Amino acid sequence: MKQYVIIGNGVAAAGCIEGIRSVDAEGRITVISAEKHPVYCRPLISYYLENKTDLQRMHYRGDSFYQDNHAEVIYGRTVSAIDKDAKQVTLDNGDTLSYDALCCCTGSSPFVPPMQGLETVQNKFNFMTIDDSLALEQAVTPESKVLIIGAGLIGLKCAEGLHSRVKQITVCDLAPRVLSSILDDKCAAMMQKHLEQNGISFILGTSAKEFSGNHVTMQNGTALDFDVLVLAVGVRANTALVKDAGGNVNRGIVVDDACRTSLADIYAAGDCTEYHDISSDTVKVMALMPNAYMQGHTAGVNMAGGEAVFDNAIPMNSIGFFGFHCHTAGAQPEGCEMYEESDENHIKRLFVKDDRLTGFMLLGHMHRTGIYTALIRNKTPLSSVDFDRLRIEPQLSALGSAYRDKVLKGAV
Amino acid sequence: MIPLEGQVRIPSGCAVSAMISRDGRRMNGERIIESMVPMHDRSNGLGGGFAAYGIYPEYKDFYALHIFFNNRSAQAECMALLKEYFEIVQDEHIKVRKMPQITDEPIIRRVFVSPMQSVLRHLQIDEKELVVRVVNRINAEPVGSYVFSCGKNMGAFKAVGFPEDVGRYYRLEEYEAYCWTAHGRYPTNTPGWWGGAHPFCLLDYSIVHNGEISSYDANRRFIEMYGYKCTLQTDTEVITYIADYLLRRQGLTLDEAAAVIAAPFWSTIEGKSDADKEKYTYLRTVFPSLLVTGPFSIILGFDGGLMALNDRLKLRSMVVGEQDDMVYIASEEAAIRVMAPDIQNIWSPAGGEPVIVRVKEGAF
Amino acid sequence: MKRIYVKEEWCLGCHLCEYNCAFANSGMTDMVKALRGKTIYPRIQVEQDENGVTYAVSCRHCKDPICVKSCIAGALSKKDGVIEIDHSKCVGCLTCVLVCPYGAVVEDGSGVAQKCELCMKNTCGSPACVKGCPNGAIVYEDRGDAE
Amino acid sequence: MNFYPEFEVVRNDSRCIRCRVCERQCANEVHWYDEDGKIMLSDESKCVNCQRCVTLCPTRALKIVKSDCRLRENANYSDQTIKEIYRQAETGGVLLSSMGNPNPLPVYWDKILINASQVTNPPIDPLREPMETRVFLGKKPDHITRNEDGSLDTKLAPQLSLSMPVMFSAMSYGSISYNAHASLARAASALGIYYNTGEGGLHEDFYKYGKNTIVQVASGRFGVHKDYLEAGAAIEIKMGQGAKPGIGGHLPGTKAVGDVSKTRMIPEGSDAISPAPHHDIYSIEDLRQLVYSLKEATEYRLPVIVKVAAVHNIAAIASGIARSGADIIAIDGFRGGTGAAPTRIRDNVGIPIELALAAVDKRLRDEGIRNNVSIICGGSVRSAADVVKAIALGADACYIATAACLAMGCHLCRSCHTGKCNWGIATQRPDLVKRLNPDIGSQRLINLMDAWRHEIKELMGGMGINSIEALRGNRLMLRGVGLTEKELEILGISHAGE
Repeated sequence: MKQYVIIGNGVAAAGCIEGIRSVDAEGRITVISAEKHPVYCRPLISYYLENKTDLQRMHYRGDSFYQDNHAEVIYGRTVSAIDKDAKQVTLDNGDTLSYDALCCCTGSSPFVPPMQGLETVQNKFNFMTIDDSLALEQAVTPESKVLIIGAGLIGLKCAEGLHSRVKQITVCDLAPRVLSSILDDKCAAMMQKHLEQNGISFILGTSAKEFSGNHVTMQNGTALDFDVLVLAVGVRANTALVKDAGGNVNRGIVVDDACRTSLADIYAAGDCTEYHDISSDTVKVMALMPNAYMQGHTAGVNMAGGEAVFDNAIPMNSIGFFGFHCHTAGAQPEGCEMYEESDENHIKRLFVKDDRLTGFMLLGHMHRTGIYTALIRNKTPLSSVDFDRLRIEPQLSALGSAYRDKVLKGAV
Repeated sequence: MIPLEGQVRIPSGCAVSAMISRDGRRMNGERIIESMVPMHDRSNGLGGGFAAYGIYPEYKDFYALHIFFNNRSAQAECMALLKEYFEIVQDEHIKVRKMPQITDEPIIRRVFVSPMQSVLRHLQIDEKELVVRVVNRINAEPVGSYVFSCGKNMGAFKAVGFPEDVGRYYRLEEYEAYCWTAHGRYPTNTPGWWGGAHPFCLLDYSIVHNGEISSYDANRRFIEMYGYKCTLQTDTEVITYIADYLLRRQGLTLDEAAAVIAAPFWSTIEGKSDADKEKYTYLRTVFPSLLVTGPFSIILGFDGGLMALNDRLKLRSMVVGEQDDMVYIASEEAAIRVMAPDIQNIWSPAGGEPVIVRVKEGAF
Repeated sequence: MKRIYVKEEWCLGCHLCEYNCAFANSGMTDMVKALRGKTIYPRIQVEQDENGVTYAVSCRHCKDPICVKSCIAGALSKKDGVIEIDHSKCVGCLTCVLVCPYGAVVEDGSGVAQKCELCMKNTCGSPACVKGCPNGAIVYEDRGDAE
Repeated sequence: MNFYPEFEVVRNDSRCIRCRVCERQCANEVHWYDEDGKIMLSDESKCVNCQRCVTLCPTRALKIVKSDCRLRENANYSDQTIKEIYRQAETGGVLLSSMGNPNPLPVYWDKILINASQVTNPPIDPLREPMETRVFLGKKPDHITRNEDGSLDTKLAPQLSLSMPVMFSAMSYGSISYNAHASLARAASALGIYYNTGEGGLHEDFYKYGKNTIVQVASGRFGVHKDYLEAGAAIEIKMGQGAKPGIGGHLPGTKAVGDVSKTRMIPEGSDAISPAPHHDIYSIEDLRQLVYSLKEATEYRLPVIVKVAAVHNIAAIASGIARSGADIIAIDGFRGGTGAAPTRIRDNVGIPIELALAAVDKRLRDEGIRNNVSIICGGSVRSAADVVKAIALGADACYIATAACLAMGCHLCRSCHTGKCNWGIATQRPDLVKRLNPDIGSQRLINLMDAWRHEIKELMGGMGINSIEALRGNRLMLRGVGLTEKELEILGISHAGE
């Protein structure tokens, strides 16, 4: 009976369990979970604050998930080392576990740059885990003034989550625009405007110069009082275990299409990894939930002796605030052409290069965008489809009758 | 006014009975009369009759015409007509026994005739056809003559009354036949006319029938295309014509004729051998209008044998008994047990399955 | 298992499937009450190609459903060949809309995602689009090609 | 001259959900959606009352009613008569109509009642006993012959074998759509009966249904060639049609498009005009020549049907045909349908099929030649009861076309000649043709025939008849009600109570 060990208990780990079980019904699976919660998806923590979900519903899988999959979870433990030669891991309590196949789903950790006086702030929080969210929930009151450092996905979702619970929210970021990693200036401006209309204040293009208790002074001189500080500057992949074991690591753990690390029988999946983005043909840490699952599943299948690859990863994000959504995917490579359509409530930007759709940004109108996403993912030559119609509206009808015959008259 | 027989179609329920010696032994009419007694309630006194085969050995080469005349003038007219076509060999009263149960008797004559060769040559027909034509003509014309039997070496005896009375009336114990059939009638609507009683005969074919056929008008309108006139509007009459048409005119075998009259279902034909499938399909294709539907059990008497046939759903009772050289057929087993008290072998033929009994070759 | 197949050669573009879908999933017993004066959010969409050919598109219940793999809330799952959505878990992130290659997952008008569940969760019993199609352009049958 | 529209569109706005199905489905463009008022509007002058919108409206918000705007009452000059005069005064043209004669002339089927068994004879339960409806059409021999070994020589003139005595009557590809033909062909095939090409040739896609196809040869000879003749199970020479006796046919060039023109072997867009007579048949002996020409061409493998309209001396005509070598006579009564006919002819020429059938059957029997031919009766056979009555009067089988069209969705709006059939039947417009899915069309035809077969069996069983051949010509099973002595005499039936 094979021994599988999965370090971490996030979505990648869940994918890994399901991947293993799709091939091997027998092998023993052990999951080492630092958090004392069954698997949940990190992005839900803001919805928790927003009351769109609760601790029970946040569970990524049903209550009997581990039981059904015959997986043992060791809660509240971390792995302190991997011995790749002995093929065993050592837990923080000194216990060891042998493995035939190991998967690192260690995720990422908040990255907090050094800021002067930060230690003087009492109410400061990260926003990564349920526990962070629960702590934040306790800390805020309807009179709270919240300062969020970071106008990225995490920071803004946190802002949305806290919005109805507090008096005032200010988000600051060094970048000159919100969601700078996924939106360009024009799109970011529309999103920022929408956020502002919902009562979120922004201080952009500058960073905190100095904290002093509940007071901050920005580099540009702006000064602000707050009650609660949320640090959402960024994350870093948790690569140490693999790196220490001698594995190949850059910004993330380097994995191939089969989610193998450079070490024998050691796989990695999820936010801790860096992998190939086919839309930009670069390797990067994408830290995206769908990809994490797919990587985990791929790793699981391969660990169990099956064959699977995840070779069409692209960055993509679906995010919305106060009912206003944006979908982005892929990249805007240099020299790409942009097709744009916009009015005051929506923007559509499609990026085309070398007869391929490489990326898009959509704000406001989110109807059937998966059809665009598939074009990127499948690298569909645009000359083979009716892109003129497709640009106007995502529709199967522009993809040719042979394609829709396959899709609609058969099983896909 | 109640319409006369022939003016209206008269459905009726009935009793039938028959006995035949395969060895050709001749038997008097006692037992066949007795066989009708236990089936008394199947008749209502409005018709009974018998057919007997082999009763005129000394006149076997002549057509024995049994004729009812309403009166002397009808008789004279009819005899004059007959003389145009036939040589009259013998013209006599049929002897009867006067009895209170049988009343309103017509003049009943037996005339043995021989077709005139010159007539046959002139009309370019055979003698049987001549007999049929003349008989049809006499019977179709309402002049008061009715030929109720016209075969060779056979004869029908019928009257209004219960069959057992009719048998005694005609003194059938004095006739000796190798084959007897009998009929008791339960018409639902008739003034009681002697000619309407069964058997119905044409040439040596005689039919006794129990049932009411639903295909009547389809059969009638078809058969009338071929020179037959269904003057009586009875099932028995049309069945007799069908038998004559199929057996004599078309030359079908008894089995083939049975497969027309009580055709096997298509579903049954499907299951048969290729040769049979072809044969039965052919017969049903060629003679669809002669399929007889509705309940019937018939006994067709002919020269040298008889055939009993039920409708293909067997909607009427009919049982057959066999003992030594004898075969008995009747609507009810009780009738057979009267004729053959210690009989063992009695069965009920399936619907549409003909029971054909032939007398040994040369024995009659 | 039974699946929905689309026969575009018989689609009349009447859009009744969309209305029947919206009604079937409205939870109401009267179509007028359910749909009159309202914008409908059907789980099936009639498309028309450049030649005027129309056809309806709804969830294909894929063998390898990327929506299920992408759902951040674990609200989407595949059970007995049917991809279901647990509306109580859905937080309305619309990642499923972003990933469905057929555009078959859509927003329901209230912010959460919805998709065809073959009318297994409503009182219709079998897909309303199929039952209501006047020309047999949408069929629900077992062709043995589904998982 | 403008008239108030004949029909009114009544829209119950409190039920209308603005789904616009009515708008999308009306080829006559009666309905449209007004974006400003967010309301459905309609132009009733275009409405032909085909009921497409009514049928498809999911909330039953629509109905079409006859307008009550009438000209001043006049028992002599009806509204219809007056409006026709206006139209002719305006256009100088012959009035055209479609489908069968709608006028209130006597329907004899409805004055004939069927018998049932009681007491003296048992009714037969078709659920328990076999009940046969198979029919063979074709010449029956007068005498059987035997092989040398004494077995029956079973060779017969060619016969059509029908699982039930109903067939789909001639409707040409052109007058009706490809999908209508596909529906008829597939249904006939599944049912073990026949459909009829009409005078439009046989589309190459339908050669595979040849075993169940009757190919028609009409005066225009459109689509007739050797392969066509050999493709079918029987050949029908069309001498006349009940809806328009004495005149030919006319397929407007607008319908002679694409495969229609190819199948008819005429140039695209050209009018297909069939002459009134066959120009090689000016007498009965000419008919005999054509019958035998066709038999020669097909090596005597196929029965030849001669179809005639029921006209005054139909019995004598039928007698002539029965002696012409034809295997089957099809008689088409004056209520038969058509894709287009001059109104005056449709409504005034010909005689009722019931009388024609009875007269023909009687005449052929009187002449002793009923076995020479089978008789098919057509021209408004509307139900299983009509079929049973027709068979009992003497028909071997019935032709149905209007009923078949109804099964396929026709709502008898009688606008076939416009080519804009909203039900996809009498049209060649691809978007409309598409509305008849042959999967559905053929199934509905099959259902209809299955239903009729069940009803025929029930009626037969009631009469104590368990095979259709025992019903044929069995007029004793019929009684008339409210008919004159003369009518009864012609029908050869007694009055009820007799």
